[in-house]
Amino acid sequence: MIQNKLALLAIPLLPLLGAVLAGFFGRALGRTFAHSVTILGVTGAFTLSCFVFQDVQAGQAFNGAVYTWLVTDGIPLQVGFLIDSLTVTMMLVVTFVSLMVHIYTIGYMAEDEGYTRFFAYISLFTFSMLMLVMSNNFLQLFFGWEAVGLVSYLLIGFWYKRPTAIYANLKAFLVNRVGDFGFLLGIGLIFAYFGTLDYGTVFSQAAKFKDTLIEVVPGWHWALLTAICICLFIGAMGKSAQFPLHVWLPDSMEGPTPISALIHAATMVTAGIFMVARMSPLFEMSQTALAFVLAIGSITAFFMALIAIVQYDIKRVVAYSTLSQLGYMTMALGAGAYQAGIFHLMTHAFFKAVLFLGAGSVIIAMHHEQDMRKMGGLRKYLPITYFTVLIGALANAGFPPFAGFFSKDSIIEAIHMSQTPGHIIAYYAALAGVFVGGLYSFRLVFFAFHGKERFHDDAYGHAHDHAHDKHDAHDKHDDHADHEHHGLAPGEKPHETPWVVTLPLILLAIPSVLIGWMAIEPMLYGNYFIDSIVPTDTMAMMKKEFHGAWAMVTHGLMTPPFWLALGGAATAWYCYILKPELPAKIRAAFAAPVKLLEEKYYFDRFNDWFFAAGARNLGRGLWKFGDVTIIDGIMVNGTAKLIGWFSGVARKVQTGYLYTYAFTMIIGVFGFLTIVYFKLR
Amino acid sequence: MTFQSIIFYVFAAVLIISALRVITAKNPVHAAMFLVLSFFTAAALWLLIYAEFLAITLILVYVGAVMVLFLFVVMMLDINFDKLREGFWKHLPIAATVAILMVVQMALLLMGKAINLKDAGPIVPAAGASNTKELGRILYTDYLLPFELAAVVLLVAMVAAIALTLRGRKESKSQNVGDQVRVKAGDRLKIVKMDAVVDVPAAPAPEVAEEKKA
Amino acid sequence: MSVSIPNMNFLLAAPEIFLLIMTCVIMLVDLYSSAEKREGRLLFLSIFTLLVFTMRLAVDSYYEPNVFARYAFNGMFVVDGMAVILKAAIAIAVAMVIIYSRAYLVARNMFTGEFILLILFATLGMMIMVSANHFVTLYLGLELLALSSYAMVALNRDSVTSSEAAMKYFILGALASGLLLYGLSMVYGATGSLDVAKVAKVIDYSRANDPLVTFGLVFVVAGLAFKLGVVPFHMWVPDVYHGAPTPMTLFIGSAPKIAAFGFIMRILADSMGGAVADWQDMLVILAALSLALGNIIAIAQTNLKRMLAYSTISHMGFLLLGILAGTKNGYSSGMFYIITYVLMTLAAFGMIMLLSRAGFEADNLDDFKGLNQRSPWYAFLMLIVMFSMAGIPPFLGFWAKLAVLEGALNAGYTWLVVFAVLMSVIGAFYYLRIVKLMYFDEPTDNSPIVAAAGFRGLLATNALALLVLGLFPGLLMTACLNAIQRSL
Amino acid sequence: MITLSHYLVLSAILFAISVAGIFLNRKNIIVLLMAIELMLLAVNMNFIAFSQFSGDLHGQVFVFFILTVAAAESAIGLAILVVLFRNLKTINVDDIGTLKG
Amino acid sequence: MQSSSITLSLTIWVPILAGVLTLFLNSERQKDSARWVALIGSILGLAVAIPLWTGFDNASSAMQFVERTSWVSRFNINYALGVDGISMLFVLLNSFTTILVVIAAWEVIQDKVSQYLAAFLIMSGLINGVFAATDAILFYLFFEAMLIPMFLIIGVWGGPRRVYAAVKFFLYTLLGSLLMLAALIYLYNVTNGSFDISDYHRVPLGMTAQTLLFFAFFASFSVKVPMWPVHTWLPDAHVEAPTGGSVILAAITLKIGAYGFLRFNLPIAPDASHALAGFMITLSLIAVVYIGFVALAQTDMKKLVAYSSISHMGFVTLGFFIFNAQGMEGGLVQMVSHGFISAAMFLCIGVLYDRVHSREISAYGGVVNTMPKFAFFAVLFGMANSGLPATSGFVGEFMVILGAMKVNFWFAFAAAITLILGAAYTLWMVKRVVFGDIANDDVRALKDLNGREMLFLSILAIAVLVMGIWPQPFTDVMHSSVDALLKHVATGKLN
Repeated sequence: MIQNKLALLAIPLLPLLGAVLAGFFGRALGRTFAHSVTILGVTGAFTLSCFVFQDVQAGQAFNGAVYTWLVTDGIPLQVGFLIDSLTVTMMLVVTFVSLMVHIYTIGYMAEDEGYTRFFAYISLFTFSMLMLVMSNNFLQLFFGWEAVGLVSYLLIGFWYKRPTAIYANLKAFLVNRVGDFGFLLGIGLIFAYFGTLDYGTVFSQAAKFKDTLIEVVPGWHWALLTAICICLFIGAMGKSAQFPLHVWLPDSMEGPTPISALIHAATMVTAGIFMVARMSPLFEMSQTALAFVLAIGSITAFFMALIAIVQYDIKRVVAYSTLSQLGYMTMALGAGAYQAGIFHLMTHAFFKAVLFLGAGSVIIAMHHEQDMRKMGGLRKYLPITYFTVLIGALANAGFPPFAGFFSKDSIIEAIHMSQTPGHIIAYYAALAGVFVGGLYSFRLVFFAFHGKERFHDDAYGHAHDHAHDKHDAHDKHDDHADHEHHGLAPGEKPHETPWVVTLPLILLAIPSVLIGWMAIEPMLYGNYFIDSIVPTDTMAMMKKEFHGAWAMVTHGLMTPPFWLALGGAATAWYCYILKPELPAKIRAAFAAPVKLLEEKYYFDRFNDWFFAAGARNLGRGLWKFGDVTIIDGIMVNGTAKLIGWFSGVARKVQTGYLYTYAFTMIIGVFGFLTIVYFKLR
Repeated sequence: MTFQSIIFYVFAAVLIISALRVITAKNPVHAAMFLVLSFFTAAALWLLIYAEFLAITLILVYVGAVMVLFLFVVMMLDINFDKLREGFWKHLPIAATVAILMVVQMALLLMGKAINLKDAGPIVPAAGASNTKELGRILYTDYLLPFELAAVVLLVAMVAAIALTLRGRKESKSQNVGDQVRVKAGDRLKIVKMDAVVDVPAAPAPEVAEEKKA
Repeated sequence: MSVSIPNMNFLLAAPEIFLLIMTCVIMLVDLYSSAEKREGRLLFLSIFTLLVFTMRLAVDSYYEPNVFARYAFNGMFVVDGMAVILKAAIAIAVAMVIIYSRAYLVARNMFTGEFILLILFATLGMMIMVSANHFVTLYLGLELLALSSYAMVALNRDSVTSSEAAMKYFILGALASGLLLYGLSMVYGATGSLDVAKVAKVIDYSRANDPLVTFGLVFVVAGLAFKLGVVPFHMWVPDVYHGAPTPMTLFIGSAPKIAAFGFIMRILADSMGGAVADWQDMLVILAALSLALGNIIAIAQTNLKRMLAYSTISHMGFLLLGILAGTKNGYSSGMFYIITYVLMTLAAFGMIMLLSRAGFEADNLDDFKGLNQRSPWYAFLMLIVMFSMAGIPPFLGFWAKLAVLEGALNAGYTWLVVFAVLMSVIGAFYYLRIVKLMYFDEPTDNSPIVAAAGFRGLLATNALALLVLGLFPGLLMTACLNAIQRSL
Repeated sequence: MITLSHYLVLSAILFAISVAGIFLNRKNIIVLLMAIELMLLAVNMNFIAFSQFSGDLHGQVFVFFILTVAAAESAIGLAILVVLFRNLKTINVDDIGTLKG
Repeated sequence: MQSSSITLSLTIWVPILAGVLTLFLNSERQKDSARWVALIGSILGLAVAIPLWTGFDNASSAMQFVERTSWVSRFNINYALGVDGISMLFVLLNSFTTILVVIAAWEVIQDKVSQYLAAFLIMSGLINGVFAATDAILFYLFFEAMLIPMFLIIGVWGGPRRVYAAVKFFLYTLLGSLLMLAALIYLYNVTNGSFDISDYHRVPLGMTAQTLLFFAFFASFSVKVPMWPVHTWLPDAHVEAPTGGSVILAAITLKIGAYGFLRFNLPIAPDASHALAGFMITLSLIAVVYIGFVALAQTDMKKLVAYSSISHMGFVTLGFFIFNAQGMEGGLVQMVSHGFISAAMFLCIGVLYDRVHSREISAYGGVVNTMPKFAFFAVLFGMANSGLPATSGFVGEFMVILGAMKVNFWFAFAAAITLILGAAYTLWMVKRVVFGDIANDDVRALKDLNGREMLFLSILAIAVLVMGIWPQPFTDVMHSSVDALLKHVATGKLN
């Protein structure tokens, strides 16, 4: 199977085919056609991935080119596949979550005009993501990298009539482009020094360049690999929404919920994590780069978690949670525990998909109302949703024995054990994050599903939007032309959502519970990733300390993370169940910090002011002053005017009077005589 | 200083003064008269170096024909001479400066070291040699082409002068030889059949045509 | 007394003799023709004369293609390759002038015998100028042309502007003649001869170490510069072009430039080629000034004739670039340039006359507005002419510029070439303006364009020749080169 | 002894005077014409001087032709002057300035 | 050299003859015949150019399809044609684009149809001549003659400020090219009378001469490219030109400037090129970054795309002057790709302009609601313009950045900024025009693409994607010629 190039090729191409068919003919051939063909494609890809997984388990691997993209200077740049355990893990996660999302979409988007378009997009996304993870070279990696960005762009802006959506998608694309900018520079550095873009060759030569220095700024030498790794990581920061390039992710919730689950939680945003893990042979050569990674991860994990506490939009809470979890993954990478990072990536894919799809389910039930202040007590109306979301929350907060526990705890332990500079600070940041994680996860659960039923309250009416951020999801109400109304009609009660919605929830909840148990042993302590991720000291120590899932659980109950998570959950219970009036008081008491959090540390404001407006103003200035005034005004038209003016003056010499003419002639002769005089002297 | 030198200087002085008067005279008639004087002195100066024929020609052609023509025109045109002198003094400094500079420059060049003119006297013609005859011999042999061309030039001058100034068409009744020769009997008398008299306003066209011709 | 008659070799001058005889015949025919027949006869006879003249030249050079200079009238008259080509060009140009002018003059009752006579006398003068081998002959040829031209400009006797132009032209022309003669007298004094060949020999032997020649050259060059109309001896050009009736402008702007070129060749190259170092600097100054002023002042013009006058000045600056090289290549480039220039000028003025009608002069730039809508064909022809003048390939004007620039660069005047190039960008502006008016603007005058078939055919041939010759410039270029190489 | 230089300088002076005349009499065309005649006189003086001081007659022949042409020139010049006068009723150069720029 | 092929002559003269023929169909009722003649002419033009692709020998760096006839013997000028790996693609690109322009004009141009089409066909032939000429004067002739039809196209069928734009375009270009003419004449003298470009490549030249020549050619080509700071004619010309004019301007004529650098500057003055590489790179990077910012501030769609063109062409010159294979080939690929993309962008804008008669971004909004097909293309080409992988826009930029990185980190850094800026200005425009709710009645009344528009946009979309997905066929033809050129430049002329 794995050696069959065509079969491998089919894995990404099936979804692509589905996308093309659904995209170009969906309108003509109808909705059923669109969703069938895409689901068929993704199912095919998933099935094939399973076969490939078997082969990989059997110890086979594949690394080969499909075709030569171009040859430059004798160096071929190819499109090809590298199939090993890391790849196949990602393939499974991607195709599985994607398949779930496809199915879920049938229900979620049932009323939407852009139904077929949506299927085309998500299938296209699956194709792009598969190309990304299956790549065996940087070129194709970059292709996939940008292609998922494109689809993300298209999907965030799916409801193109909403100003907020098209604002958010542009922002997402541009912020990602900033990351890609660094990424491309990293690729450029690799090409410049290694002379190839092929993973295998690059990794095998990495040691050769360990001590190479480059002079980035005159007089300031950098280790080449550090520069490469940091550049590449900047790419990861963009894609995986790491501080300070995280700003696009919360806004991306403008997209339909399945997208939030698929792209902005489970798969695309983890591309950065995957990439760094993939590049582990390079990153391992640079402590500086790892420290950088660790620092960024810590910042993201802790500070983004804080924001989640103050959010009311149910999707935003999950979004900030995602940011925080991505921070954990990044920290794992920085700590040299790539396996742990990937492990968390996988568990997170499932439980975050559950959370998002659950949130989506709530939103459907609430008729596209996303404000948690208008929910409450949904438990009895949406039992299945409640149950799955609860599982997701438990996993997210890291309670044993849910999947999130294993992966998160491993990460925290790995940070503790790593030798990366700054790992102690990171460790405490991670611990603090755990508490906050427990708090926001259960805040969501209690706020939305427990307590008083607020869906007919007018206390938080439509007018109560977040004036501080006009791009928040709240004021989309009036622009939401796809639906007749928001929220429930008076007297209407929420209903559980149809099976196409709940089935994926259940199917995703199962791995959210189990995958940790199952996978921790081979992935972390076994040799599962032996062919794809270099062994590191951190992992070696981890292996020595822990043996098996059960040991992990027992150990976990003794360590701070568990208790911190529990503390977070308890705080949430206290604030939202026991004393529902307390949060408002706290908010009032700590107005300034809350404001800071509500404003997301003023990043959006700053970016809008400095980068967006700044660039526009700079552009206008350069244009009006540089082009219009200096170049055109003074140089071009100025010259023309000067000549015109001179022409007007010079023609006055032609007075029309005979004596002037004669005079001129005589002066001419006189001038010549003078020349001759000096010549002959 | 030889006698010839004295004569030269005297005539040269007269020539220069009269030339100056030509350009400074208030009345063009006076200017013309001074020009005549200039020609006479120039002719004398030419005689001094044995260029007899041209000296005579200068008098005959220039004084006899050209200057008379000048005077004729001056008299014919009704000119307000005072107005023409306006600004004379204003321009004098510039003109004088330029002229003097020019003279100085030319003199410096001509008498400078660079231009080394052989300072021999004029070649005295052999006894019995006739300047006129010699000129004539060359003129009618070597210079046949220029001679003919000179004739053409004079013809052109004639044609041009007549074409420009002759305007006899309207006022004077002159014969048209060509028409007279070509005329046929039918042209002399034409019998025209006429309709009854109708009061038609005079067509303006002929008048326009007349004006055109004028 | 025996007078030895030198070999006159009249037959060599047969074309000129024929021209003179025919001119006299026309004078008589004019006198004895009735008003209605006069026009046709004059036209026929004059064209016939010029064509026969050209044919005779062609036949002559066909039978004796490789003969170098041949002399007649005791060495006063020379027929060489350059003379033959220039004469043919002059004859053709004059014939074209007559054909272009006919309708215009007829409409204004000016197509008279005097016009034809003066034009033919002037032609004779031009022939003499390019064929003369003696200062006297040169001078007489020049004056024959000049006097006829003065008279022609004034021929529209009732026009204030044309008589004013004639007066200016005359005074300045006389002044220029005086300067030229003064210079020639110095050259005569230095070399002791008036014969072009002998002067050349003396100058070649003494290697121009006679400063008197240098001194005289100042005046000679001034006189020649006036004939070409280069700065600062150019002041007459715009006024005469503007003031004279359009056919006269056409005439003055075309054939006499060829004659002036021949004249300059005879004096500067033929006789004083040895003193090239002495006149080269002066030509450089003249060229640079002409290029600058001609192009710059042309921008400000609103009258097309006047604009073309300034354009002429700049063209003459270009011409000098070829001449000042002082090499045979340079001279041949100059020759090519002048022929090209005349072809372009003829077409440009042809267009003006095409658009003019009785009582209406199309000599303002605005008269060309929207020509493309009135007649795409004529607009296209004018477009060719304008781009050719601007020196844009593939039109003939480009090759002319290329040739003279090559000459100047070869002589080491790189800065001058760069300067010329910059100035021609300025020049392109006002040519473009005409194209702009024709193509981009709406017409203000929608009267139909009518012209006789002959006129239309000639105009089209003339303008298209600029394109066709531009695509195949080799023949004319080689002819010029051969002519110059055989002549000097 | 009279030398060639004498004549040349004399003619140079005449030449300069005629140039000055052109400047001075900017309004009077007739005098302008006369100034040009003076210039021709200077030229002729040169030719004759050169001719006689070197014993070559050709220069004098040239003078002969110059005289002829000058006569023709004057005729035409005066004819134009007459035409102009008829049109303008003046020979004031200041009035002859419709063509300019 | 034996003249055995007439392919190149055909590519030049077939369109010109078709153009002349079209010119004669100028009456009102012959409009349709004019269109068909022009279409057939342009298709024939591409058809006769096909052998260039099929018969091209990738392994050879020499001129192929050589033709040579003596033309002006006085100056030893030959009618000499030939293409190598550097120029061949552009002949094809030009012949291809001409067809699109003819189709695009089909219903849009109603005024002076025959003249419009004839101008394009004639220009197409002339442009092929520019790329095919191996004689300097022949090159110059085509180079200049091309200005005439373009001048008329802008001036006659252009927008309100067309006169200013046309004249500016013409004079700007003329100024540069005349200096080149002076340089050519100088070289003619140096080589003892040859206008053969390959002779210029061989003739030894001192550093001063090389520098002066470099600047002379630079004057000509930098204007054409256009490079900062002589770029200001381009936005004006683009904005005022009719759609077809903008397409040809952006897609083809800009390439001529860049091509000139490869054909003249680098091989004739290799040492000066090396010495001045820093200068050229600086200008290129300024073009990329500065113009990127300027594009961001535009409110006129055409102007925005025009500035974007300048910025993209900055990549091309950057690629040429870093002297490695990636850079040079990347530059060439970028040229071809930009030919497709800019053509597509201008055609898209043309589609809108034909309906609403405004190029202001603010006049639109929510076009996707009424024109979904159009929106698809707009987004696709917008993405291509911002260099998304798998579109042709990526290939060249990628290669140039790779090449630049080999030389200096910061060159690559500055160049890569376009990744952000390019996306910012393009997508921001797309956002404001295409997305959002229907902004006004004009937009509400919009009709989606008709078949003709679908046709040309689809063709371009396919071209953009094919080149992005598999650029190898495009680069394979270049290798030999680029390698030979790089070797020549590396050797230099000084010793």
